[in-house]
Amino acid sequence: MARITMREAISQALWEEMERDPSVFILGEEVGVWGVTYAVTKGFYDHFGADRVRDTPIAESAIIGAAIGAALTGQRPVAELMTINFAFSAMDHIVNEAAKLHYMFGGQMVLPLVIRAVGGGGRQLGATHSQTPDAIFAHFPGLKVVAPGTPADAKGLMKASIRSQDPILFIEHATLYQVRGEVQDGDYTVPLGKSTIQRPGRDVTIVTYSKMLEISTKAADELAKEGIEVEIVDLRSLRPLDMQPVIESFKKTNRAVIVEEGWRSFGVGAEVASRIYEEAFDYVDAPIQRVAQKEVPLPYNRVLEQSALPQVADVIKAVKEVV
Amino acid sequence: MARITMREAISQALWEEMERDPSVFILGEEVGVWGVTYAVTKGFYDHFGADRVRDTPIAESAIIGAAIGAALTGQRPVAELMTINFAFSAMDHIVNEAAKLHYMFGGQMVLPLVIRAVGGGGRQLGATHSQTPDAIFAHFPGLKVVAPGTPADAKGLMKASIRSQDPILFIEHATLYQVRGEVQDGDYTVPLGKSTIQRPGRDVTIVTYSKMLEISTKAADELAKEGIEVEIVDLRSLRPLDMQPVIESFKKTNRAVIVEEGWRSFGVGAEVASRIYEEAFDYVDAPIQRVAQKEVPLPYNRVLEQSALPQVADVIKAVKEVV
Amino acid sequence: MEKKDYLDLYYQMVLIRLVEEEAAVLYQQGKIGGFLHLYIGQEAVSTGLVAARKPQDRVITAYRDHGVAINCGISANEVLAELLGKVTGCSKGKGGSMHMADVTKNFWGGHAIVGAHLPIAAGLALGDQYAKNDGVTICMFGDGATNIGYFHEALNLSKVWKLPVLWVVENNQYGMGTAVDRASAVSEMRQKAEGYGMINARVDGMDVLAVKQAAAEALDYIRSGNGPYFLEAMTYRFRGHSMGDPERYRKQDEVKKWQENDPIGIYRSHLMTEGIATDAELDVLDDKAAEETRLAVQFAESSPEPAPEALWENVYVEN
Amino acid sequence: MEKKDYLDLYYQMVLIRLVEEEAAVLYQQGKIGGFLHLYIGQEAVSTGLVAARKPQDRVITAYRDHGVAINCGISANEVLAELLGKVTGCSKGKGGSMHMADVTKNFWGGHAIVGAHLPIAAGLALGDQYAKNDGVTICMFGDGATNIGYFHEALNLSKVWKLPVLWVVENNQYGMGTAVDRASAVSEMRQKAEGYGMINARVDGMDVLAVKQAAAEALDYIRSGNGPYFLEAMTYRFRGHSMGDPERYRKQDEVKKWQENDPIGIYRSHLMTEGIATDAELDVLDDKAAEETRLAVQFAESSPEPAPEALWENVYVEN
Ligand SMILES: Cc1ncc(C[n+]2csc(CCOP(=O)(O)OP(=O)(O)O)c2C)c(N)n1
Ligand SMILES: Cc1ncc(C[n+]2csc(CCOP(=O)(O)OP(=O)(O)O)c2C)c(N)n1
Ligand SMILES: [Mg+2]
Ligand SMILES: [Mg+2]
Repeated sequence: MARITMREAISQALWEEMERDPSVFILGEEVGVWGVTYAVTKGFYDHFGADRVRDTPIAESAIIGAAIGAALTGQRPVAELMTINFAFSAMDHIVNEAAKLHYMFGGQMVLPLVIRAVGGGGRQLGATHSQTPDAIFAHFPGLKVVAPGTPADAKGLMKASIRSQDPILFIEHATLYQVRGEVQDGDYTVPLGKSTIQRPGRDVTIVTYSKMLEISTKAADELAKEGIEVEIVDLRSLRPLDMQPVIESFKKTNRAVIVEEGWRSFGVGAEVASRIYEEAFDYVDAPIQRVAQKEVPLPYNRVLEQSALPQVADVIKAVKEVV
Repeated sequence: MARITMREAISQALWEEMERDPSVFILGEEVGVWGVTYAVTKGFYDHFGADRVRDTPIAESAIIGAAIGAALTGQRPVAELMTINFAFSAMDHIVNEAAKLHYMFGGQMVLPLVIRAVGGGGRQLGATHSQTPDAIFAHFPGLKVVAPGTPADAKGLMKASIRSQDPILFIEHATLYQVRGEVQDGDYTVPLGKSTIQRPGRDVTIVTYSKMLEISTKAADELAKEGIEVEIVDLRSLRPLDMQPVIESFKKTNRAVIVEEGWRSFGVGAEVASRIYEEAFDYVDAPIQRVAQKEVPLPYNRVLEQSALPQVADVIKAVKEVV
Repeated sequence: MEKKDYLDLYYQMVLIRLVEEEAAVLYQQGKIGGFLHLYIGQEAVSTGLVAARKPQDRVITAYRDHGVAINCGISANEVLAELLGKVTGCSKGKGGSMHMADVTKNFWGGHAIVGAHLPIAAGLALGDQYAKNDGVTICMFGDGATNIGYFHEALNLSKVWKLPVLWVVENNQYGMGTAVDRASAVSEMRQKAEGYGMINARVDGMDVLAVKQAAAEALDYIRSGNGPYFLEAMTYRFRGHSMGDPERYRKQDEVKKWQENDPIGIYRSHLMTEGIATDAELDVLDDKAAEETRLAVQFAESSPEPAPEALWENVYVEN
Repeated sequence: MEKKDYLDLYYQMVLIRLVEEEAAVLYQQGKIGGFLHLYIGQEAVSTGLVAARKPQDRVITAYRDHGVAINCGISANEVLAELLGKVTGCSKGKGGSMHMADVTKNFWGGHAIVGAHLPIAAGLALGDQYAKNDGVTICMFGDGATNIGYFHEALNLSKVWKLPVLWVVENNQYGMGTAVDRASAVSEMRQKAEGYGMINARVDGMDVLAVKQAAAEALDYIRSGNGPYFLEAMTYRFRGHSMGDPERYRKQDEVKKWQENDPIGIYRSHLMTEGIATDAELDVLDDKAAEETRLAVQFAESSPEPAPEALWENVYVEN
């Protein structure tokens, strides 16, 4: 066991998988010489060389397209999108190619592909650089969408993703990189498409993932002081979406709050709430609450931006609505 | 009053607006000489000329980007995406530019822009050409998303869209073009962002839009024979999403089925269901049902494709679940 | 080249032609759905290209893919079965006309989003370069596809990384109803390669031997580690863009002029004037191709539909 | 050009330099958030370009936009206020460093998605062409932006439609940490214009008068109805890509070499050797710029934050 940051956890996963399997290589903007905007692959270029840590032109469609092609030949590329906002510049290759080739050609094409994308707001980067559009990628069958909230999950899920035969969008939250957590030593994986209880509690179920796990945990700590015991379910993957732990928890608490960083409408909370009502209708004691981003493009001004993002106070308020 | 097709209705709206306002022009692939894959602008090129009916290269980002720029100068471009599947090839310009410029620059940039996109499945075009990804576009504040289900609404909403100062994604369903309906004579508009009751009923509320209005209506006819009176609310716009008629209807029927053509997870039904529970929790008598596309990339084979798309029988079954 | 090789090229072109003419009929009968883009008139391009490849060379193209599918070794049976959406089709009936492939024959499809397969082709070549294989990826696309951003990103990347890829633009002079000059800044596609400092050449796409020759030279150049090569094949599609194209955008005599320039007719007379084959020998091949096509239609029509469960198969490798 | 015009160019460059040096300090103090991309070293490019434009000419650029914002007439007050996210900023504090604009001064921003503003620039030019105005759109972008598909689609469209747009690539030899040759198939950006058959030229981006001259010629050419023009300005950024750039990718002596080539220093000595201005006169301008900057910082710091309701304003024109 060691206490390391999310950045270190993901970096370790990539490093160990590259050591283990020569078919794994990295491509993306500034992943090599510079060592990545977020320093996740710092040192990789010197150790693994230019062939396995490939700096690309600024051409997102080419990055994802090339990764798809290389994956089709049996290699295991890890393509990095500097931020998920640039995924829109590779949208067709993500949702029309990566997500569909295996199905469309009757199973003969296999793409062991990981697309890393750094997401999230809160750093005053303005409307085009601060998005959390996770839900729209999770809308596409054929793609798997993973978004860890702890270093331990990040490492295990990254290893599982690299070893998977399916195309995976792996979303990392920029403001989680420096968050620390216990990570077991040695090689391990965390299964894709499995939600988990991150904090046990009996009164209310909070369903969340990624950065909002941190916010929800802080809220839970506050609420605990008032005697409200929150159970937190971390989705970890958005597609496939594993509702079992959510439903089990909900059948116990009969109350739920869903916390996501992205916009509320057509977001993650809508899907999770709908499924709870569908799968545990008779257990509902109070309207399920959604805590999400205000529906505006994120402004640059710090105060305005923070006022648009879900805060601990918003989660506390929502929980009190349902208990 | 005249009984015309959806194709004629949209064609009339475009034609009349171009006659009325010289700042309106059309650009897109094959809109001119060919007269469009779906013949909506057939005859426009000869009448309005190459300057106002502009054939473009196959370059979706350039089509939308150019339309954005022209709109910023005060013109009113109507950009056509041959199908909504190609919107992924212009994704950044739709969700990062069109949807954000007005906000991001403090209101000084104004984009009176209409993006027409033909959507929908059911024509054996295969996975990349048969999508109904409407929900993902509706996720972005700053963009308005319109999707008419009748010729009358199509004409009125198109005129309202062209006269609007905001960027609008106008989604037309390919298999609705030949559907006929009563359309009032002369000039009229239908307000953007307003849902409407398309069919009154007392027992169950079906919330739907676009092509699924047709499917839902057929289901309602069948159910009427069994004495089940369905009220159908047509959303018409997905953003802004007008829930008022939905809530009013639901408070009367206490039962709802949401019918959409797109994939179920993270789709339109999830948002609508969540809002009904949030806004009319005490009126819920039965779990709200969602009828949607099976979560697979659409296959080419006709039988398989149809088995993945929502059918009249699926709607009937869902309605019987709630009554 | 031995006689049988010459005759094989002829046979392939005739087979493609007959299979597609049958496909047109089946489409009219409503037995084929969706879009059907015929390759008729362009057969010499894919036939010449594939004839020049080695087994380790990968081939990838756009949605106008029936011809190259057959050149790559997919049987007429599997092609027609796929068009009819049958489980015996090369893509199990899930792909249809625009999505044919057989990766065991190194044919990687059949892609329907214009230009989107170019970055993927760069990736196939990257895979071979990374694995130190000496395979070359042959990527075919249309003149219209050269105007989309994917083309630019793929060509630039291939040059920067010296990827083993042969870019082949089939300049049939129209992208749907849009003539090249109405959509492209330059009329000669090869000039676009200059913007990437990429070696390029132009070839008569109606002359199968010329195409084979040009492709062979290009493949040698690439296989020797010189990086990508850009080849422009001048050709023409004799039919509409897809079934049901009103063809308002071109004159009938222009079409006629080109049809007299039929790649199969040209090659047939070449074989005869060069004394490589006799009229009779070629007639035998025509009959053989007709028979193969007839049986293929039977095969396709009598093949079973995919099972209902097939809907749920192949969404993921690991569920 | 009259003396005051010469001095005005000098003043603009000095003001940009001082405002950005202040911005760097404010960033270190944590008063500016997000990314801050300094234009220091490249001032002669935007200054020369904008000096050559007519009022009806539109200007649009990428996120490295403080300099051109000032050249276009946005005050140091509004620039620094925007950097501090204040309501008095040119974008009301909603845009920040990467999104400055003032459409009343025909400056159309400030765009943060690399290359995405090129199709928009084509559209601005299309708007003028459609309205039969004689305005030209000047679109600036970096060397790295020439590798993305948006560049290709925009340049091709502009040539096909003969749009009145001046494409200006600021070749500062790096896209973040990636040297031109590691990302681009060709080292000379102007060569890319050849792929579109587009007239092009290269100019020393450290020489403000050379840039102004080159821009003036290009604008005449375009305004006369000849269609787009491609101009490559050779320059260098003296600072990191953005604040906090480790700069592992370039040698310090390379940076030094270029810093000795300071566009402001070059122009200053030119003005003196040509006897256009004296040392003393220029010192006065330096002091004036320093004072304007000092007051601008005060203005920005003392300006109010946007009201909370501003969050909900400008999502749509019509709610
Ligand atoms: C991104 C995208 N935009 C538009 C289309 C619609 N479309 C299909 S084929 C085609 C024309 C392509 O022309 P070209 O590349 O010359 O190939 P050809 O049909 O001539 O073989 C168009 C516009 C598409 N499939 N994908
Ligand atoms: C589509 C997209 N991909 C990546 C980025 C991240 N990014 C911001 S600036 C930049 C480098 C751009 O280099 P260049 O065009 O040469 O402009 P310069 O910074 O040198 O002025 C990159 C990769 C982005 N903003 N947009
Ligand atoms: Mg063509
Ligand atoms: Mg640069």
